[in-house]
Amino acid sequence: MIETLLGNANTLLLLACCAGALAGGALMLVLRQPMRVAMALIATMIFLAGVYGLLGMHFIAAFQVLIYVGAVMLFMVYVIMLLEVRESNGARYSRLLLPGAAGLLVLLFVLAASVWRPLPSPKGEIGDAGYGIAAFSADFLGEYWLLFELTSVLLVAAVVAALAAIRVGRQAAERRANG
Amino acid sequence: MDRTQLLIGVAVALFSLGLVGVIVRRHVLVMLMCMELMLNGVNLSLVTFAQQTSTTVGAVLVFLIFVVATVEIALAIPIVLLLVRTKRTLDLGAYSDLKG
Amino acid sequence: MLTAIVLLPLLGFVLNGLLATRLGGNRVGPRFVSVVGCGLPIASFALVVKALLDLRAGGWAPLVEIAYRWALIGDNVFEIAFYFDRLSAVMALVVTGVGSVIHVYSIGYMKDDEGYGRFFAYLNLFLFFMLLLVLGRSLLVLFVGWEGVGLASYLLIGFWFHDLANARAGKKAFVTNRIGDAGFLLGMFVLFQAVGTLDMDRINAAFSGPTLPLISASLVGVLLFIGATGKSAQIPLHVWLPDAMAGPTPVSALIHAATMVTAGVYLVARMSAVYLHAPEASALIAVVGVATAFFAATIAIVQTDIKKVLAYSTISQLGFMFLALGVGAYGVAIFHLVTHAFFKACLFLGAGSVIHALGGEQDLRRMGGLARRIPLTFWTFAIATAAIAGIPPLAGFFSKDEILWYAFASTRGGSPLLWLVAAATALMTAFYMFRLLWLAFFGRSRMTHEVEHHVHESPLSMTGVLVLLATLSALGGFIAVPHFLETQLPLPPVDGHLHAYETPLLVISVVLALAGLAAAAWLFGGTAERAERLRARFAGMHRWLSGKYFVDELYERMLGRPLAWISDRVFLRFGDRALIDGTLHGLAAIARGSAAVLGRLQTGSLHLYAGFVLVGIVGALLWSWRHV
Amino acid sequence: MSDAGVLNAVLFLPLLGIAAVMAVPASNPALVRRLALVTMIVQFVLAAWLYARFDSTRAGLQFETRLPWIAQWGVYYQIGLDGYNVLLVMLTAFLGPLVVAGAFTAIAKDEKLFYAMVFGVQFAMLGTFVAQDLFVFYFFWETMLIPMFLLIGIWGGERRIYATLKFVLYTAFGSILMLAAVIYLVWSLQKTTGITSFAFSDLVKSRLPLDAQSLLLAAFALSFAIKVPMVPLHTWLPDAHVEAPTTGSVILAGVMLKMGTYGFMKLGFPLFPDATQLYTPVLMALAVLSIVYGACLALVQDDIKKIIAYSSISHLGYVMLGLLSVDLVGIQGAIIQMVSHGLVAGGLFLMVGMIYERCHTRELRAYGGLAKLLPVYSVFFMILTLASVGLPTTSGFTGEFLVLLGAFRAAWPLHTAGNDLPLVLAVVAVSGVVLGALYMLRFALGFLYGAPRAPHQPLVDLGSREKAILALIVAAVFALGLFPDEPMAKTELAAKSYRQLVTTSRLPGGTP
Repeated sequence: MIETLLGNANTLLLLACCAGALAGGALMLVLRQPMRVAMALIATMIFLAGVYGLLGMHFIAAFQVLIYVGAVMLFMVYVIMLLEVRESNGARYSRLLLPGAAGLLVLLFVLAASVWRPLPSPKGEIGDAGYGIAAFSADFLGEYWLLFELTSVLLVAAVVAALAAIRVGRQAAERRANG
Repeated sequence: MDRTQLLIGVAVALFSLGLVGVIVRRHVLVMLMCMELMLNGVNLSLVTFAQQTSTTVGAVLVFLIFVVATVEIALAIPIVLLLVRTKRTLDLGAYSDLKG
Repeated sequence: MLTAIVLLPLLGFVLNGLLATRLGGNRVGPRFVSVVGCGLPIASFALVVKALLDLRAGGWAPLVEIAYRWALIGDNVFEIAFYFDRLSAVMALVVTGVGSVIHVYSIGYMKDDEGYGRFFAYLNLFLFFMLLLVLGRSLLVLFVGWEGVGLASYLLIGFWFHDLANARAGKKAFVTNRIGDAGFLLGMFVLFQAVGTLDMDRINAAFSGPTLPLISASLVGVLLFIGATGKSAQIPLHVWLPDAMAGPTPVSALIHAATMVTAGVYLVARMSAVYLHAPEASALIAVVGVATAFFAATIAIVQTDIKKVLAYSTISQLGFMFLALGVGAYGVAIFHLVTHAFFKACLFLGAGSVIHALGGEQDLRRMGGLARRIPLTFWTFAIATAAIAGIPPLAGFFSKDEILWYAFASTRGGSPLLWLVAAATALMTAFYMFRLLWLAFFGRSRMTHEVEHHVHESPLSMTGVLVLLATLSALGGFIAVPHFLETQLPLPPVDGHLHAYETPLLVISVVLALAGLAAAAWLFGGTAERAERLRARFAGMHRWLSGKYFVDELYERMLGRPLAWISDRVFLRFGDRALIDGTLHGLAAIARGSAAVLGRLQTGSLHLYAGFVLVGIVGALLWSWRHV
Repeated sequence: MSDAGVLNAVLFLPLLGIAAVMAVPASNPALVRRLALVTMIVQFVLAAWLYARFDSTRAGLQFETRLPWIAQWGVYYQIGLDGYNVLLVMLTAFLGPLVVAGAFTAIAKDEKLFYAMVFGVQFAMLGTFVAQDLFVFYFFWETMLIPMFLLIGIWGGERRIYATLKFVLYTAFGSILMLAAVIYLVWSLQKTTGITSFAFSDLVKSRLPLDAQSLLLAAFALSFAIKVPMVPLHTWLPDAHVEAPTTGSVILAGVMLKMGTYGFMKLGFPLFPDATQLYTPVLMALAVLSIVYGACLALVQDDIKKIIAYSSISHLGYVMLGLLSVDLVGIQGAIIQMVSHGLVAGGLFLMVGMIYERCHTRELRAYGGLAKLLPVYSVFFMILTLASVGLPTTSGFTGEFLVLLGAFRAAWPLHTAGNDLPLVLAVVAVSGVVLGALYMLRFALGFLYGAPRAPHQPLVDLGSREKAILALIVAAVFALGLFPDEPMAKTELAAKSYRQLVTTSRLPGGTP
């Protein structure tokens, strides 16, 4: 089966991206500094974006980069920088390190085993998406418009909640200040 | 092994890594990022199936997950800030106020 | 018109109750109270007379007056209707007549009592219910009156409620009556089941008709008699009447001597058609009656409270009436009821006058020698005493003698034995009544000094009534009540060969009465040291008698305490608290415990929770292997 | 406005009241009170108008409203008046203003919420009565709990939390079972007849095998018997009454307890006639047990509220007895007894509240000779006590007399047929008359008579507001005692239909 893979450069690329993503994920567990962890995560995401692209889901790849890397991780990094100064380097791992590691092995084994069971064979070739952004957005705004609206509601709620949280924090701070 | 299995394998691997990360790391932000990693794993699996069966549902879900992830962070960060303000540490081992 | 008779006293109750009590803020003075309180009963007395005349004009055909329909359920009709025939006429005359004069008497007796208005309101209320009782056509109406007079007596016994003992006596009376009423209710139910109506004329018709209802008349009779024992203080429910003397004396005269306590007699006489078919029930009535008469008389001999003596004599006389009913001489029973109403009312009011004169003193041991001080009271009291003792030609003599005769000779259960006990009772009656007379009015005064010097004759409103009643108890015997009622309540047949005994028996009863008089005079004349010696001789017996055979104590032991014990220990502590609530609290505790155990898992460590997630995923997947 | 409209107005007026009360600024409690009272009075007037218009010669529903609610489940918003509920609706509407007026001085803490809650209970109770669709019925039945929970939990006494939890857990437990039974019932109806409907009129067409009927009856009966309450499911009542504020007690005793008996009469027994026939001896025994048990317990209580609470258990035992003696007289008596108990117990609780406002204790021992201290109060108290004892001319007598007569009429034929149990039970029930006198007069004795004794002297006697409240109740008590014919005429047809439903078997395969 190696031959079949070697037959195709795309496949190699795909493999590479997957490997990269996995490597990033693994690194996240071992690196001490949050900033570096963040970098590893970003790497992972970009690799995944690559995977999506190779699968032909270009728009999702784009979103991946834009939203995740662009928005979320940026925010994260910013916060890390904000907080890092007062963060004294505590212990890296929780008491559950060894159980966690063991759990990881068990989980991987179980998951792999369950993945290994035969799956329906793929349709079409690598690189050709079943559909493009057009079809996607048509469906998204047609069939799933309600979900779309709900997401907006969710976002609004999130903003409100964030504001509320901040306010609570400020009040708490004042109360502490007043003693 | 065919491609789908490979991708799903990667997906579950990422998911597991993220989960274990949440378990073993103490740093709040790191844990948050590990959760992101889990989400990415899920995304990958969704995309894979969506592409394989060439239906839009998976893609839509992925999109929704993006939104959820954003929201999650947007909420998590202020909370983290509050925690830090009260406990002056990012070490989650120090937080066990919800002990039953 | 019958409705008016009944409603007039109610009007008095409403007026006095609203205007002359603290409920209405005492808007009117005692004059208004007296006028309303006495005027309306007298008015209804006049109406009763009028009704009687109408009755005669109508050839003694019963007058029926339907007030309104109380309820119509399916085809069962419950009507509020009034029924006026010879029997109701006699009863109504007694009730309104004696009632009215006692109202008048109360004007003087209660003059300076703070609850003057309340008293008259209650008296009128009582009169209302009593008239409902005697004029009601259906057992339902009768029962309404029945319970109502119970209420009135409850209120009046506890009239001076600041002393808890009085209120307790009232409660005792009410509850004891209720026991009887339970039996009464059952009797009504059985009758309704059998006859399909509660109208007493219909019931009597059904029982005197050719085809009897498919029901045991004796069952009905006994059940109704249970009600009668409660109201008329017969064994075993006689215990309330002596305590009822806690009420003001006019109340004792009106309710607990003349009218209410005779309701049971009226009931049995009214349902005579049923009892004619219930020989067992009648026998029971006769036995209970004579027994009550006897034992009450024995107790009366040793009582030292003037009202208690009269109370037990009342029970005893009621026993005589029931004896008459038991042997089927219903008319005679009513006759004795009437005469008894006269002389017993006179006696009670005389006693009231004595108490009034002595400023509340009721103990015979602290009286004596009153004859000269309050002559009018004395003479009236003496006449009434002679009447109840059965001295000819006074009222009591006639009625009691007829009772004795029928107890001996009636073919409906009369027997020499009954006569014997009754005669003995008659002897005792004469004895204890004259003992009372001697202790109170003769001999040297045993009064304390300050009581002594303000002894005074009662005002005219009281003495006038006394004179009137004394006259009635003197001449009342010449009213031929049994004859008047004979068409409605025929006297029991007497088999011929017994007629020979009639005159001897009559002589004997006169002798007995005089013997009682003599014995009392001999024992208590002068300084009653003979009585003292007698008492010393029979100390044990005296303890039993003065202890009233300890029936109250017995009931308390047998009923009161067990009930309280069961309610408190078994039902409340064990049943409610231990058993039911205990179970519930146990369940609650289990829930709480398990919650505590599960709560341990909530360590608050996020890592651990994530670990649970991991375990969960693994478990789920493994499960899926097996099942998907 | 059509009559049906008026009925809806009566039902939803309380919600309007909630809105009105909530709109008023909390700074103006006087206005809140006035608004509440006015709303209640309007409601009563409307209800009285309907009562007057109610045609006693017509069987079945009147003033009916039927609108689809959840059509695909066959759930309809269906309400209406019939002989079953007309008197109870009247009672509820009658007690409403009195309850509100009675709370004026008693409630100090956030009155807006309080009156809102009272309206809430009123709404739910009326809804339960007028509902003609099982879904609607259950909806209101459950809604009732919430405001009651708050009434006891917020304005109650010291142990209010315990009491309110006990109350809610008991009732909720019953309701869950009832819900299961409801679902099964509707499902089986759909399965057998093909009709998907919650309407009572359809449900009584259902045909069920005996075992299913028994289980369903058990579920319904448990839920209703807890509300009644029947021994041994009664222990929530004393605690709830003692801890509840006066208003709560009045609502509870006045109306809410009738929910249970009403449920039995409207649903429990008619829906499952065969099971009812089968278990009548057991239920009847429980009813008589309640009569005696409640009376005995009332005999040994020192807390005046508890005395009345246990007396309620005893009195509702009579109602159950009347319903179970499937005899016309007994049924009518039961209905009257429901109303009578609502008036009498409600009135007594109001009076307890009045004395509690003055003296702040419920210990019977702390009182004595009130007849001297509070003459007017004592008069009213005496009247209500006697009504509770069941003295003739009061409503209590009408109820008890007819119930006992009915029970006896039902028992006698069985006795002649050789089955003595019902007769024995009837006789025992008659003994309750004596016990009733015993405990109520013990109460009155310690309370009114003897040497004047009360904490917080001097006491002021009833004010005009309180006099008015009690006068109304007493008037109703006497009206029902002296002239029960007219109200009973309104319920006669319902009683007949109840008897007919309970006595006709509905096993599968029987002739319809």
